[in-house]
Amino acid sequence: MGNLTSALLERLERDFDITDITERHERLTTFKVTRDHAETLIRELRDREKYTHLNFITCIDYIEDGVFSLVYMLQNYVTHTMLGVHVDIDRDKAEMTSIHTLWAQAWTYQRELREMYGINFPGSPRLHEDFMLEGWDDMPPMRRDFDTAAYSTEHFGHVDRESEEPRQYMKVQFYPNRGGDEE
Amino acid sequence: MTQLTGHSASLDFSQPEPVDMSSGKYVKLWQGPQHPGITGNMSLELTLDGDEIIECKTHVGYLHRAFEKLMEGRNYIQNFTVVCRIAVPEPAFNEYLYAEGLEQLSGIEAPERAQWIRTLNLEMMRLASFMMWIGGQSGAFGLYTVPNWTIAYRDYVLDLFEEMTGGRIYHMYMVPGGVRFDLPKDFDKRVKEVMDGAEKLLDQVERVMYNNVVFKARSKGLGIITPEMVDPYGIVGPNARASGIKRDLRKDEPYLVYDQLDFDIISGTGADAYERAYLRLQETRQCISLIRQCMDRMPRSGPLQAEMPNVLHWKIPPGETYVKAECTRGEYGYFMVTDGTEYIRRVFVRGPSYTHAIAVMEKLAVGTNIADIAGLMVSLHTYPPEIER
Amino acid sequence: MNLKDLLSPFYVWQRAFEKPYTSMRPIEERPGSPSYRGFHINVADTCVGCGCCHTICQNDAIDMVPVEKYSGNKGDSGLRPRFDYGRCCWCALCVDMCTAGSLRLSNEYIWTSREPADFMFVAGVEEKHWQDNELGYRREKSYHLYPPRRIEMEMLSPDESIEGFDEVVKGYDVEQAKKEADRCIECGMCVATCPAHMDVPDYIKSIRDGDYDEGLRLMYRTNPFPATCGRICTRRCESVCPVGLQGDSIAIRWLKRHIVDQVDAKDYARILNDNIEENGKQVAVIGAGPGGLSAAYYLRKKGYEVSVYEAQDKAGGMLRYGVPGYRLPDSGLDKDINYIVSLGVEIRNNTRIGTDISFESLLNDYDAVFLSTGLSVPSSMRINGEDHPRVLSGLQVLADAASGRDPGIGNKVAVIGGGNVAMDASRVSRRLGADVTILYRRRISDMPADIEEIHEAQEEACTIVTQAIPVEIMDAPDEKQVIIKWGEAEMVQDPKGGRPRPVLQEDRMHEDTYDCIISAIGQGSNLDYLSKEVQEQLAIEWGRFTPGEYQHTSLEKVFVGGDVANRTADAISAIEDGHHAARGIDRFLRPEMYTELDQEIS
Amino acid sequence: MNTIDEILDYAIDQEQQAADFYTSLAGRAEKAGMKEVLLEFAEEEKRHKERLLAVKTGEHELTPEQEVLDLKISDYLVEVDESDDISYQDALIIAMKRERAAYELYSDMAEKVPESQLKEVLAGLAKEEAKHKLFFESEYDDRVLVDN
Repeated sequence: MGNLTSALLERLERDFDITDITERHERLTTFKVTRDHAETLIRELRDREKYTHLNFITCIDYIEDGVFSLVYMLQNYVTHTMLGVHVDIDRDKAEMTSIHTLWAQAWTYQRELREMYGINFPGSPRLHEDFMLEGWDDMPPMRRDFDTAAYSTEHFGHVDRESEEPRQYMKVQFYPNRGGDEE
Repeated sequence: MTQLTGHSASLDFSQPEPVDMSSGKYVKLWQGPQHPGITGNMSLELTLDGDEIIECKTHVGYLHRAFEKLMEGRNYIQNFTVVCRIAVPEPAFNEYLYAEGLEQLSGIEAPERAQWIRTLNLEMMRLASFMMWIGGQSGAFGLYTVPNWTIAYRDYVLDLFEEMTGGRIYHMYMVPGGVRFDLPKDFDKRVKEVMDGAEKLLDQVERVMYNNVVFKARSKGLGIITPEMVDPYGIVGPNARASGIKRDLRKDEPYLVYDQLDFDIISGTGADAYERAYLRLQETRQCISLIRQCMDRMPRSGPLQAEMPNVLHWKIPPGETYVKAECTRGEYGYFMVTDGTEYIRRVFVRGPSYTHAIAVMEKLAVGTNIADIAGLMVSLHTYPPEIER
Repeated sequence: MNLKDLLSPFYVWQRAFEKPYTSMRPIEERPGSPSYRGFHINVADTCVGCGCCHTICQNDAIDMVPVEKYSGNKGDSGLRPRFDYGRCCWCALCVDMCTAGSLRLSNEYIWTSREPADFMFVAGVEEKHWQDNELGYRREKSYHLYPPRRIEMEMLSPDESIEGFDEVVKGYDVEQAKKEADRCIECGMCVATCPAHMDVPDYIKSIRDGDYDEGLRLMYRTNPFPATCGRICTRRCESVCPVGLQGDSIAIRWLKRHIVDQVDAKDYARILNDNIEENGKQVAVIGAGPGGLSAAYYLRKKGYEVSVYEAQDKAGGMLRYGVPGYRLPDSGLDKDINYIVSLGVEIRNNTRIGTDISFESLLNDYDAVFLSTGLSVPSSMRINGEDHPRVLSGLQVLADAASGRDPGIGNKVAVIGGGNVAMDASRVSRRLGADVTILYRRRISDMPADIEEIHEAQEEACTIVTQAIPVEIMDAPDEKQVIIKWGEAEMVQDPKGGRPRPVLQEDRMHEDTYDCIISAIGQGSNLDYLSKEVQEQLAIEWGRFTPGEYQHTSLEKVFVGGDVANRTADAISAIEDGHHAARGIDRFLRPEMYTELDQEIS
Repeated sequence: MNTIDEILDYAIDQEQQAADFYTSLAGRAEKAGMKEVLLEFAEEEKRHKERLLAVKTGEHELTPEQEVLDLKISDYLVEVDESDDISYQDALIIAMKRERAAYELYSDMAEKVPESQLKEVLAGLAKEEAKHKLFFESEYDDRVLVDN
C-alpha cells in the first residue's frame, strides 16, 4: 500500500467511518462505508483524490447475511491504484443513492443492477427499461436464491438421459447386500 | 496534450428530452440486431430527423448467456472452459484474467515460461482481433476488399493458435496455474512466417484503406471524443489514446512480462474515427513487434504449470480481487470474490464495450448522418458479448 | 484531397493474381493440427470406468453407461463414457482428468450423419472413422488436474528400526494427511474391491474437512478394526485406485490410520454413540481374532449377548501373535479391541473349545455359533531331518516375540518361505540380533508377501536367496547348530500355462550351517475341536470351510468366517466375514425383521 | 511279462489297484473333506486305466519320445503313513511317490530289454507315469507350497 493511499485511507477512516480496510493486492484496497456516506465519499474521491475513473459498479449477494454488497471500483490514473468501495444495503429494502450524475455510464450499471438484483436507484435514468432480459417476470436472476437449473427444467423440460455412478453401480452389481448401507 | 482529464462541470449526462413522435417529423429506425455493419448482435434504436440522428438508444440482450451466474455453480476448473466464451473475438483475455484472478486469490504463481507464453498468446490474440476489426471498419465505410484480406489473414493467426493451443477460437489454454502444454516444435519458424506476411499485408492495407480518399472523407471528423469526455464516460484503450490520453495498462500497471518488452504507448491527437483507426493500425504493428520479442526472449525451457491442488475439491479461501489487462479495446477486467468453498462467490466481467457501446455511443450518435452510424459503431470497437456476459 | 489518395485504392489489382487464402475441399485435405481438440478416442480396454470424465464435464455431456464386454470387478466398474456431441464443447478436461490415460482427442473435426442419435456414442466401443488417428490432443505428461505423487510417509531408518520393536511407520500429521486426502478423486472404485466395502472416499473426505469424528463413524460402519487395518491391511483398495494408474495410488491405509490417530480412545463412545437395545438372544463366537471380534461387534450392536471363546491368554488372534509390534503395536490393536469390549462383549480367554468346553455344549447353550478359528498349524516341509530341534516354526517365533519370550534363534538364521510370515519372522530375527538369510524356491516377483514387507526386509539387511529349494536338514557338528541342504532351481514354463515352476537342479546343491532354521511355508487349520460327525456336516475343502450365503453352514446354528473359511486369508476379509455373518445370524434369528425389507428389494 | 499285452495288462492292473487303494483309504479318512479328495484321486487313477485300455485296443498311442517335465518334488520328501487321519499334503505325497515308483519301474525295465517294440512300450508307459507324477506334483506345488 503506497504512502499516498494509506494517508488517504486514514483520512477517510476519520471523516467517513470506513471499515474493513483490506489490501487485496498492491494496487487495490477495499473498504466498507455506510450507505448514507457513500455518495459523498465517492464524489470526494473523484473530485479531490483523482479517482476519476469508474471501473464498474457491481453487487455481491450475501444472502446469508441478508445484504447486497455494492462495489464501486474507482481508479486513480496518477498513482495507478484502485479503491473498491463496498456499501452493504438491506437485501429486503434494496435501494441505493444513484450516482448517475457523477459518471455518464453509471446509469447503465444501475439499470443492470435493478434488473439482475432488483436494486432500486431512485432518479436513475431509464432504470426500469429492460436491459438484457426481455419480458422477464421471475425473481431477479442474479440473486443467489434464483435456481437456474430448476428454472430451466420447469420452462424447457429435461432431457432424459441416464448415467450410472461407478460406486453405486458396482455395489448393485457385485455386492448388493454388503457394505455399510444396511444398518 | 493534457494527461489528466478530470471532471468538468460543463458535461451534462442527463438524458435527452423525449422526442415528439406524433409530430410526424421524425422516423424511428432500428439498426440491428443482425445488421452486418455491427460487430455482433446488438441493436441501435435511432430517431431520425431526415437523415440526421437526433436520438440513439442501445439495446442489448441478444447474447445474454448468464455466464456470471453459471460460474457460481461450476467449480474453478470447470469455469476455465466457460470464460473464453464471454468474448468471441478475444477469448484469450478472459482465460488469462480468470486464471490470474484465481492464482492471486489462492496464492499460486504461474512459472516464468508460462508467463511468457501467456503474453505471446495475448499479443497474438490482439493481432487476430485487430485484423478482424480492420476488416470491419473498412467494410462499414463501403470498402469491401480489405475485409477479404484481413479476415482471411486472421485465419493464419488462428492456424497458429490451433497449433499452439489445440483450438482456433476457444483456446482453453491458459489454465489456472500456467498453460496447458508446451509450444509445438518449430513454432517460432511459423510465427515468423505469419508475422512477415502480416507486416506486408498491413502496408497494403494502409495503402488501400488509410490512404483511400473515400475512407478519409467519411471517417475524418466523425465521432469526436474530446479528452474531457474520457474519464466522465469511462473511456479506455485506443478510444482514449486517440484523444491524446496516454494510458495503457501494459505500461502503467505492467502484468505478465510486459515490463521486459520494449514498446511505447501510442497516442493520437485527432480524436475522430480516422485517428482511432490509424492508431489501431499502429498498434497492430506494435503487436507484431511484441510477438517477435516474446519469441526471441522467452526462456527456452522451464516448467509450464505451478503445482496445483486436486481440482475436484479445490477450495479457495475468502477473498476478493480485481484483475485487469489491456485488451484491444482497453481495460478488460475480472472482479472475483471467493468465500472459502469450491465455488466462486461472484465474478463480474468488466468489458470496455459496456460504456463504449452504450453511454458513449448514444452520445456520439446524435448529430451523425444515418449513413455513418455503422462506421461510427465500429470505430468505437465494441463487442456486444462482453456487455452482456 | 490529394491525387495519391485517389489513386492508392487501385493498388488492389496487384493482388488479383496471388494465390488465394482458401483451400479447395474436398480436393485438398486440411488435417487438424497435431494437438487439435477434435473428436474423442477412448481405448476402452485401458479405461477402467472410474467416471472422472463424467465428474469433470461441466456441460454434462458424458454419461457412464454399462458396456457388456466389461463386466469385470477388479478395478473396472464395467461402465464406459458415452459422449453427447449435442452438449460437448471439446474443452478436453475429460482428457486431462482421465486416470487411466485411455482418453484423448483426435485431430479429426469433420463428421456428418443424418441420424441425430449417432452423435451420442460410446467412444472406443462404437466404431468411428477417426479412432485410429494418432494425432490430436493428449494431456501433457507434466500437467495434472490432481497431484499424482503420494505424500511420502516418514519411517524409521532401517538402522533405527532393527534396534527394537518400535513402529516403523510414523503416520501422517494433519497437514500431510490433508494433502494426501486431497488427491482422492472420489470415484469409489476402492469400495467395491475392499472386502469389507469400507466407505473409503467418504472417510477421506472427512480428513479434508477435518471432521475426524465423522471419519471414525464412517469407518465403524464396516470395520471395527480401523487402528489395525490402518497399519497392516493388505489394501486391495490401493491396488485398484485409478489414481495409481498414472501415478501413486492414494495412501488409503495410512489415511485410515491417521483418522484413528487423531481420535482419543476415550471419545469413541461419544462419537460412535452405539446405543444397544438388548434383544435377549445369545451368540457364541469361537476365536477372538479379527473375524470373531468383528462378528461380536456387529452382533452386539444389534442387541445380542455375545461371548467370545479364545484359547490364548489375550484377544487378537494372529493380529496379536502373528503380526510383530513394529508393524502393529499392541496399543493400536488394543484401541480397537477395547472399544468392542466396552460395548459389553464378553471375551473368555484361555478357553479352548474341545478341551475346556465341548463344541456341542455351545450349540446347546447359544442361539447361534460363529466359528473363526483361523489357521494356526504351521505347514510341514516333509523333508528329512525336519524334526531337528533347531528347526523352529515361524508362527512360534512370532508368538514368542509377541509375548516377550525368547524364541532362542541364535545369531545366524535361515528362514524358509516367501509369505508375510516369513518376512515377519526374518525382520523379528533381525531385531533379535541375528543375521538372516531367506531361502525361497521361486523369484521375488512370485513371493506372496506384501511388496513393502519384502523391501523393508531387504533394507533391514535380510539376505534373500531365491530359487533355493531345501531338500534335507542334517545335524551339525555343534549340536546348537543345524545344516540345511538345498539346491538351486531353474524356473521352467509349465506347458499347461500358469506361473513358471521351479525345478531342482541336482548338480547344484549347497550345504549351509545355521544356528536355527525357521520354517514359514504356510499354515493350515486345526479343526480337531469338531467331532467327526460335525465335520462331516460342515462343507470342508482342503481343510477350510466353504460357507454358503451369509457365512451360513449346513448346520443350522453354525456360521463360519475368517482365514479358516476364505481363500484370501487376510484381516480385512475376516472382518467382512464377521460382519456378514452378523447380518446372517440376525436374519436367521430374527427373520421377522427382514421380511418387509426383502419384499421391498424384490 | 514278455509280451506287450502282458505288460499292458500288468500296468492296467496297477492302475486299478491304485484306484482301489485310494477308495479304501477314503472309506477310513477322518479328516473333513479328505474323503472327497481321495475319491477324486481314485477317479484320476481310473482315468489312467482307461487310457491304457485304449492303448491296448490301439485307439491311443504311447509317446515314448515326449519330454515330460520333472519337478523333482517327491524325490526329496519323506515317506508318510497311510493313516486314517491322513492330511491332504500327505495324500499328495503318497500319490506322487506311487507314481514315481511306477515310473522308475517301467524305466528300469525299458533299460534292461533290448531294442524292440517292447522297449518302446515300456518307455511309453514310463512317460505316462511321469505325466501322472507331474499332475500330482503340480497340484502339490500349487496347493501346498503356497508360501514357499
